[in-house]
Amino acid sequence: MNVIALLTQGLEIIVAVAAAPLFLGWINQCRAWLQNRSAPSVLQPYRTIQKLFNKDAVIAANSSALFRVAPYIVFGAMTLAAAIIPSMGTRLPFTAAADAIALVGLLATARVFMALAAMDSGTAFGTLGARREMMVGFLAEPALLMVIFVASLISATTSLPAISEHLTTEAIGLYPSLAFTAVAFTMVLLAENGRIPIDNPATHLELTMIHEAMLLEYSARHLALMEWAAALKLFNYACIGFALFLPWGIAAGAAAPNALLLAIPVLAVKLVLAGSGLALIETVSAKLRVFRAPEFLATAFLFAVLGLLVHLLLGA
Amino acid sequence: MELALLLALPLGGALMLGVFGARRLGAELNAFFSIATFGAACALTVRVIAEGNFVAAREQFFIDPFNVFLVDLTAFVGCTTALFSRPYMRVELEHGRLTAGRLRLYHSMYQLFIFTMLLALTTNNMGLLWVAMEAATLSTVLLVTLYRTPASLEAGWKYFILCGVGIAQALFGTILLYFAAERVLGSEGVTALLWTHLNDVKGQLEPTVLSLAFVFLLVGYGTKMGLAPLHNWLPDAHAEGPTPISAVLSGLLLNVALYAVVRCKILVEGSLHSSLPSQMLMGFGLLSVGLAALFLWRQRDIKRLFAYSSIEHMGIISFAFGMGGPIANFAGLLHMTVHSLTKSAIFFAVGHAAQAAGSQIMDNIRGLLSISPTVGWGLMLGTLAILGLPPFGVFASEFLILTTAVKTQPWAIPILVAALGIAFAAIFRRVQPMVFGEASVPHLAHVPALLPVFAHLIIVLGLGVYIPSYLAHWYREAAHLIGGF
Amino acid sequence: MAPLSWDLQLLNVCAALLLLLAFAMLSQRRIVTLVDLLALQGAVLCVATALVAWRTGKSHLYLSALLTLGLKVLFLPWLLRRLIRRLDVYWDTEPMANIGGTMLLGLLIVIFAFGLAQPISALANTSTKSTIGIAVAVTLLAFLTMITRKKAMSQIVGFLSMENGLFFAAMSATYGMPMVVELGVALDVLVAMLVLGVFFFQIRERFESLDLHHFESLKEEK
Amino acid sequence: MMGMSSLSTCLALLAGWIVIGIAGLARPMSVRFAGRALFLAGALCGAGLALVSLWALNAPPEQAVLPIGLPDLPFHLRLDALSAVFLLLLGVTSVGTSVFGAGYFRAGEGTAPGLLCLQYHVFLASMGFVLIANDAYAFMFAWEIMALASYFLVTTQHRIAEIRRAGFLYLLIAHLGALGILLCFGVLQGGHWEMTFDAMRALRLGPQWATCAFLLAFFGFGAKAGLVPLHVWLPEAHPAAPSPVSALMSAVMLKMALYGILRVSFDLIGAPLWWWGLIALGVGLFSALYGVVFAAAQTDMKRLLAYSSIENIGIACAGLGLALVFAGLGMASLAALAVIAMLYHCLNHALMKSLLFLGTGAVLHATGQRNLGKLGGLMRYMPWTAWLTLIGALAIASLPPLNGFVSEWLLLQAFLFTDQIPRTFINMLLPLGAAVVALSAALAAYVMVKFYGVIFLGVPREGTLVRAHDCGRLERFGLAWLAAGCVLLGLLPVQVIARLNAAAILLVGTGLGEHGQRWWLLAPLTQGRASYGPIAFFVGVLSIVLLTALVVRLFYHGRVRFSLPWDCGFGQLDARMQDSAEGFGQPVRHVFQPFFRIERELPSAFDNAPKYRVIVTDRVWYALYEPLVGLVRRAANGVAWLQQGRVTTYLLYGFVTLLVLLGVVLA
Repeated sequence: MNVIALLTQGLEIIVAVAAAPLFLGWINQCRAWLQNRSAPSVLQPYRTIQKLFNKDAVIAANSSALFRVAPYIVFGAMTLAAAIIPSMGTRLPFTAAADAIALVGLLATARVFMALAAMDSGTAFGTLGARREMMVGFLAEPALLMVIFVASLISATTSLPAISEHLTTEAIGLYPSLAFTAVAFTMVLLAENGRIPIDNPATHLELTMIHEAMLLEYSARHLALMEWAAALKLFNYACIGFALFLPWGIAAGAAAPNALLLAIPVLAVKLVLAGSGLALIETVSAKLRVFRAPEFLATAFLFAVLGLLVHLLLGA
Repeated sequence: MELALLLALPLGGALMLGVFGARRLGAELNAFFSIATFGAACALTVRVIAEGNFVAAREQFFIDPFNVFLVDLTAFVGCTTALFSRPYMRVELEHGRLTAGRLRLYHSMYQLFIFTMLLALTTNNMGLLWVAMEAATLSTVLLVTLYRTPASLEAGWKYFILCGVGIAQALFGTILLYFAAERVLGSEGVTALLWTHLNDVKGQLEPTVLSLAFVFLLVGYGTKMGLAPLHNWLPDAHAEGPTPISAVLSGLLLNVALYAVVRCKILVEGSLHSSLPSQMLMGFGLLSVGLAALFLWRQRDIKRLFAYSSIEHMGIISFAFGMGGPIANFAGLLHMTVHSLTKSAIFFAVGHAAQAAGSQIMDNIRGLLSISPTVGWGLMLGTLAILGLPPFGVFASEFLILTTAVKTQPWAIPILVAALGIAFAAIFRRVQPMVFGEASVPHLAHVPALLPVFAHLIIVLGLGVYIPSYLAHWYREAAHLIGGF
Repeated sequence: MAPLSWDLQLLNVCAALLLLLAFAMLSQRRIVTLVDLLALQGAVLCVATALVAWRTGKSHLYLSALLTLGLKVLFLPWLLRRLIRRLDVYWDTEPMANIGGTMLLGLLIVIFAFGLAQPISALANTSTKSTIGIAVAVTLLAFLTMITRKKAMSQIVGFLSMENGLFFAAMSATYGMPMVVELGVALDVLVAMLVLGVFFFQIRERFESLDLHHFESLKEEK
Repeated sequence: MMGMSSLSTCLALLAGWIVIGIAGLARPMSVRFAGRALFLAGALCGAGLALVSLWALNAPPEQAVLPIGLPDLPFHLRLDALSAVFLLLLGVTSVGTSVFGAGYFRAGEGTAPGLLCLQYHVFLASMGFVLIANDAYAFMFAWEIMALASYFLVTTQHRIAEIRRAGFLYLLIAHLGALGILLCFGVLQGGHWEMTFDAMRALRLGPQWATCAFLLAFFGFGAKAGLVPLHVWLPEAHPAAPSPVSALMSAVMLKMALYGILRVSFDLIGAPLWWWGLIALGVGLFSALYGVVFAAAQTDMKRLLAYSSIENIGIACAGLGLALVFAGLGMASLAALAVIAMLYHCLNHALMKSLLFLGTGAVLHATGQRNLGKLGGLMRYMPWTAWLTLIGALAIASLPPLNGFVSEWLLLQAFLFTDQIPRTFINMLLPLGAAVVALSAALAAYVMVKFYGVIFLGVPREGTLVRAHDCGRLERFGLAWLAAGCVLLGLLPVQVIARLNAAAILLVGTGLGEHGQRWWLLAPLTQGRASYGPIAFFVGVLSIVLLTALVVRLFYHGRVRFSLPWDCGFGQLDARMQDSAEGFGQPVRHVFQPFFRIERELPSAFDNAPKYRVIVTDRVWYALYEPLVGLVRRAANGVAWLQQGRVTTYLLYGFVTLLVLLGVVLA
């Protein structure tokens, strides 16, 4: 593995960790615009995180060590995920060690720890949040896996960089199967990141909240890490989306540094577009009752499987 | 010589006990004679191993691989049963269910019964075989009614009538056999009913007559053997008689009847050159297995339960002999051995359990393990053995039978398997709560005589793991003799 | 065809009588009469045996004739009558529903029996082969008698007449079994009756009558 | 090794187990002798067995004949790679359970310690014999002994009626299954009654008979493996047994069934037909989903684990089915991949499930509670148990970098190749299987969060729980041993697969090639296609976590205050406000409604003592078993009228039988 590969790898991680809050901020701003609110600054998430880091941590007395370890694990998992997903270059030495399936596993690990930590707080809200999170998870995860399967069937590999390389270098053909899976993926993305219509990151209404309910007992740096991890998660999902559905513009193969430099603005553009699109979806759609969430996700799962079948049927 | 001793001892015992049986030492005498008989049987066996088959007393008696091990079995189980009945009957006496006089009757009839069975096994004369079988019935009728309870009288009556009539059919069958035989062997010599001679000339015997004869013989001895639908006397007689008698009836008498049937089958099949007798045996076998399994499901009296299980196993064995061939016959013979050992062991254990509980209704017997581990484990292990679980020998024979049947008689497999499954469920769901769980039974007043139980079980276990070479040799020879299609 | 010699005719008459008696038993209600009929049957059997013995000059048949006389004509009926008196079932009768039907059934059985005996008598080389069918018929009719009876005593009578039938069959098919067997059979019958005597008294201790409806308690309760 | 062949060594060790067991009878009542010393000795035997089988894995097959058995059929023994894999599984797991058991068994619990020791070690030995048996009689013999020994272990607490019922159901279904296997061998012997496995290997059956044999075997072994719908005994029997025994039954005994299917379908029948695989696949996937969904609804921790066993067996069976499909279509290398995935999953499940069962055992001893609704917050009172169990929970939720993930990864890889199957319909169908596998894996995570969270996390739901004590040294060792196994299997897949390859070669003729894979990087196919490096992965996560922690510690103050959790100003927050087990299972019950048979008791609005009760039961029982029993009962009542006690009727039977037979003969 050469220097550039290492460079790419490092760059990916750093960009992800650094830009994740920004992406979140951008989405919030778009939402505010679309809802005719005066928007908070794009940098608001950074400020929140910074503020949280300076506070004293208050920890539920009856919680165990797991409760305090969890944020680091979650954050670590998300960062590692960022290292796996080819957002700018495909020469990522680390991806040999972890393919797409491992990525899904990694996300699952983060989820499980989050849920366990939430249960550890021993409050009604914590357990409620954990339960709902896992409910979303057990439907979203297979859907995501199916989405990835379609891509990996098309490109006969499960390593993400190889997939997106294959998709870029192929003559740009239309994959009807990918259309289905794109829809599925979008739904999964919304669900997994606690966006409307599944969850509303902006409220703490116990009837509806999932992600927030799990974080209720967290404060200060733990909360900061959790928030940051959430932002990273969203960012990662976006990058997965790009890698699978709009891989063009990333530095494919053993590309020269300038290709890599070119890839950064491309990624930025993609993110901007994706963020505004996301905000749009969230604005036009209404929050679902929690009991409806399974149906929503089942639909996503169905779409993914449909995509798979379509691929096997049309061989495309 | 040994043979004479073998027959003389129990007969003498019967007469002697008829006189002294009531005395305190009646039980000891009984045990003594039984042990002596067993000794004679052992001596006989030694001789057979040394010299092989032989005939005696102007060919009226003979020993071949098919009956030698049955003789041993009969003598052995007779011996252990006598040992078991010693304390058992004493307790019955103390409970006032018996009088000294009846005890005398019991002892002498017991010896007579053993004598008749040994006679039936060793005689070469089909007529004498019949006589002995009838005598066996007669000697046990009064044992079945020993308690003089209404139920026991009823059971005895049914036993007497059904077996009497059945045996009468067998007599007619024997007459037909003689009729067919004398046309070949001539009536002047008394050889015409000697099995060995018949076996030599079986090819020339008149087929139609023999097939008719076989029907009568099968129905006759089949009744005694408890083949469905002729089995109806069996559960009553087993349930109402004293336990040692249930043990020998189920463990030995059925075997002897089966032995008679098979002897006839050999002749008839030899003359018919068709598989008709085999098919009849298989049909009866399957019918018995199936019906017995269903009856097992609804039993509440423990001795009836195991009586039906005997019917089931007789069915299995006759199915095996019906299939014929070296493996199936081998399995059938093995099954005869292990079944009689296991079943008598079970009846011993059951006897103690019922004696302790003062009832034969299974719902009244609970938690034996906690009142007497030996009785509890005896019953549990015996049951598992009879249900065909390793390491016991029944497993071996059922293994052989089933694996052979799959290829030779696939049509029978569903019935067989269903029946085995139902029987397993039916028996085990009853036995488990009797052995396990909280005790409902007062502690045993006396020390149970469980040496016989475990002696039997150990032998059965041994046969499951290793079959001695000469026994295997007898089985093979006998299997060859029985032949079949 | 040549007319049969008188002794054969007599033998056939005996056979016919046996069959007649079997039917009589089948239809007879009174127990005492049944016993008489049994004795009569024994007597006819004895005569028939003697005839065959005289005809074939087989000495052991004389012996078995004597045996029959002693056992089936004299001893057993005496024993039964004595039992009847002791158990005072003298006036017992069988509550038998339509005798006509039973007789008809008996008729069918006779036909079946003759059909059954056909192949046997075809092979037999005895001069009495024609009577085999009758012997079989008597046996089966006795069986039927037992089936239709509700009293212990009359069932026993049926049992004994079955024994007679078998004896007759043995004689007419093969001039009787080997002596040792004959003796054994006779012994068994004798012992059976003795056992039965004991047995009846045991029953008597428990039940007020020898009616078989007492004997229906051991069954599969619904 | 040391002049002794590995087969004879293995035999000696199994005999050693039996001897140890019998030694237990010497002082049946002494916990210290029978319960402690002998179990430790048994653990040593187990370790020895593991070593021997490791050795035997890459050694050529060995054969032997014992002088006992049937006269024409003495016990034939054979130790080949396949048996070695499962012997390894047996040995390694038994070390954990035996050491744990040495600390676990207490006096005065049902069966006397000595007897328990006998049953336990006979159970272990019989499983070993099942694996090395090389003829039908020896196999069935060991097989039934295994069932019997485990039955007695299940009914240790035989004074409890439910446990007796569970034991009965277990033994009955086991016996029926055994009959199926017996018949299967009857088919395989091909008419000349050659019952040695060698003869069966040599014999080639026609497709009908072969199919017949496979179906019989699948039924028979499926009954033991607890595949739906033959699973009903499993959730009853496993919880009933003492925890080390539950661990062995779930972890090892169920695998014996899978071993049997492998042995029969690949080795003895020889040429499997591809569509058998579809049956196995379908049943396996259904069992997987069914098991995990029911696990999510359980409220008894051991029942939950039992259902999770059904799930895992289902997944393994699906892998087996996939292997059959590939092998039947002659795609040997893919078949090898599926087989290895399946074997790997067997190993994994053995370790993690026994770990979890032992964990529940420790909890059971500390609290006397099996009901999840009365547990909680144990992490602070029994940290050892909690942290070690956590490893098992994460592993069984198939999370990287632990072992559960590796087998799932391999299985999914195998599924991804189904598009190469020449039959369009099939390769349309199979990817759905991948979907089901993914779904059940995700649900497994759900179940494990429920299991772990409700038992160990949060606030104790009962006041007594604060007195819970952590488990003793021996128990800790047992747990740690198995946990270490989970971690190692998770981190060193390359080495493990290198061992498993021998078995794959034995079964499907070829193993997994080494496509540029290094000691740390698993690349079962071409590396470009798929690769997984758990160590790197683990190091990656770890380093980032540590780095983050370091940064946080360096740049920010570590001030921490402890206080009660926020109660929304309600002020009366108590432990009962946490999710109960029922509550946590609710979403799954909601989504998979049709699977369940639910009885609910909802309180009315005016109850002053409101009570909510929900009972979830198995549909299969009511749909399949009760009708069956009813049928038998009806038949039994039907035949009852044959016996009305009237002697004349019985005479009539005889008469009619006679006439009929005569008619048959004359006709």
